[in-house]
Amino acid sequence: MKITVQLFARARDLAGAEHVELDVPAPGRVADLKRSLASRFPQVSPLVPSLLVAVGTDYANDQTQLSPDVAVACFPPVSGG
Amino acid sequence: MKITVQLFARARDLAGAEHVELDVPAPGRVADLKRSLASRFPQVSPLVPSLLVAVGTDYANDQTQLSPDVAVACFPPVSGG
Amino acid sequence: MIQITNDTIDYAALTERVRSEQAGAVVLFLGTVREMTDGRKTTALDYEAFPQMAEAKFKELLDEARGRWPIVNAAIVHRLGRLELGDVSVAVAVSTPHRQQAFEAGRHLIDRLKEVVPIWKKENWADGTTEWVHPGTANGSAECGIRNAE
Amino acid sequence: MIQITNDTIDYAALTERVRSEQAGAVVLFLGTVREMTDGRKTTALDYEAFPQMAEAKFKELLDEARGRWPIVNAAIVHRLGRLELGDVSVAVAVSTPHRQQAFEAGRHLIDRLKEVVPIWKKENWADGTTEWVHPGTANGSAECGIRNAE
Repeated sequence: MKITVQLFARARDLAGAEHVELDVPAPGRVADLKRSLASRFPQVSPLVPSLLVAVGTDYANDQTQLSPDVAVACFPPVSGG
Repeated sequence: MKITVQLFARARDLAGAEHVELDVPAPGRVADLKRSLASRFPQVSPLVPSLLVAVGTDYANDQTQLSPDVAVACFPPVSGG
Repeated sequence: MIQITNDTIDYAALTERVRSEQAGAVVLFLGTVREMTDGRKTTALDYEAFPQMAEAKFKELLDEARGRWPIVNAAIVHRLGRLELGDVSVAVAVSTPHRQQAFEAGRHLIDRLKEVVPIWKKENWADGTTEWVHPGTANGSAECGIRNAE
Repeated sequence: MIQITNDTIDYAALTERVRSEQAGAVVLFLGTVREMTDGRKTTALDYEAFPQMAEAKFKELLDEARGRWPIVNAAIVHRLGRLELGDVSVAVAVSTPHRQQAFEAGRHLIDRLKEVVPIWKKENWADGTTEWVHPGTANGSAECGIRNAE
């Protein structure tokens, strides 16, 4: 299935795009999405171990199930404040 | 010796005066001053165990030596803030 | 900066004074006049000070804090006189490189202020009675130590 | 009150909003852009957010804090965009009956904000280089977790 992912901060800069469409084998989980991101954008792969993934506005973990209709965002550790 | 003492807050209200002149046997200490205050103003005596005494702008203790030329102040526990 | 005043405390001006490009954090503490305490209603507080000694103690507290934390700027202002509900009685502002330092220094300053600075408040209860707050004394206001303008 | 804004943070207005006759204490925390960090000089920070999620997380943090402390009022404002030295990047204000609660709640809110709210800053170093701050990542900005606007 195709998942559109919004990227932020250095993840976006390294990928060179704010939105990327990734192919994830259905039924896909967040772990699959990370693998797909790293293989599609090798320059992002050093960030992947620390990458945070949100489904909607909640943090997801590697086991979180994905579906094509959810909003997914990927970003490195936060540094607000 | 005569010591002029400035009183604050409830100590002043109970004594009915902001400045009181106390007789303290020379060489007098703060403990002597407290006794003199309690005997001159019995209505203040319940406060005496918790009374704070300052010589100049520093806290004194019962053993602090007094002389007629120092500024002495007596007051109950503070409650600013 | 240290000030004892009868006027409204301009805590925004105070905060602007302590802000600095050398600091990443500012903590401002305000003590304000609270209406209810243990079910009793206050209408106003009267604050008085031994001003010379209070200023000297404020200076000592700031020196003490500067010895413990890397304070960039710090300021204390305390108001005296009649304060109505919600009024600001005291403002403590401190700036430091990092936030933990600012929280710790700010809290230390207000905690110590309440222990050693010769300032007193008098309750004006809604029932018409008045009462000096003298923590630890025997006549019923012992529990006042954590009351009112905090 | 929660706000994410590109404008200067009016922290005095924020503080007025949280002040209350039910509170004896107000704690305001400001994060400000610090010039020097470990001997390196910053000229500006760029902040960006995932706004919808950031607002949701701010709400969660306030709810969490209200569950732990008797908060009368609380507010968080975070600024985005280009911030110059000394600018306020974040303001957290909280009012509570007693001061210990306000210090603890304020500190908790800013600590948690820095852990979970999707906002990021990018260093604009004086040497002309730029660098996203992503605590714990491998490429040299791992140590940035306690840097800059604290």
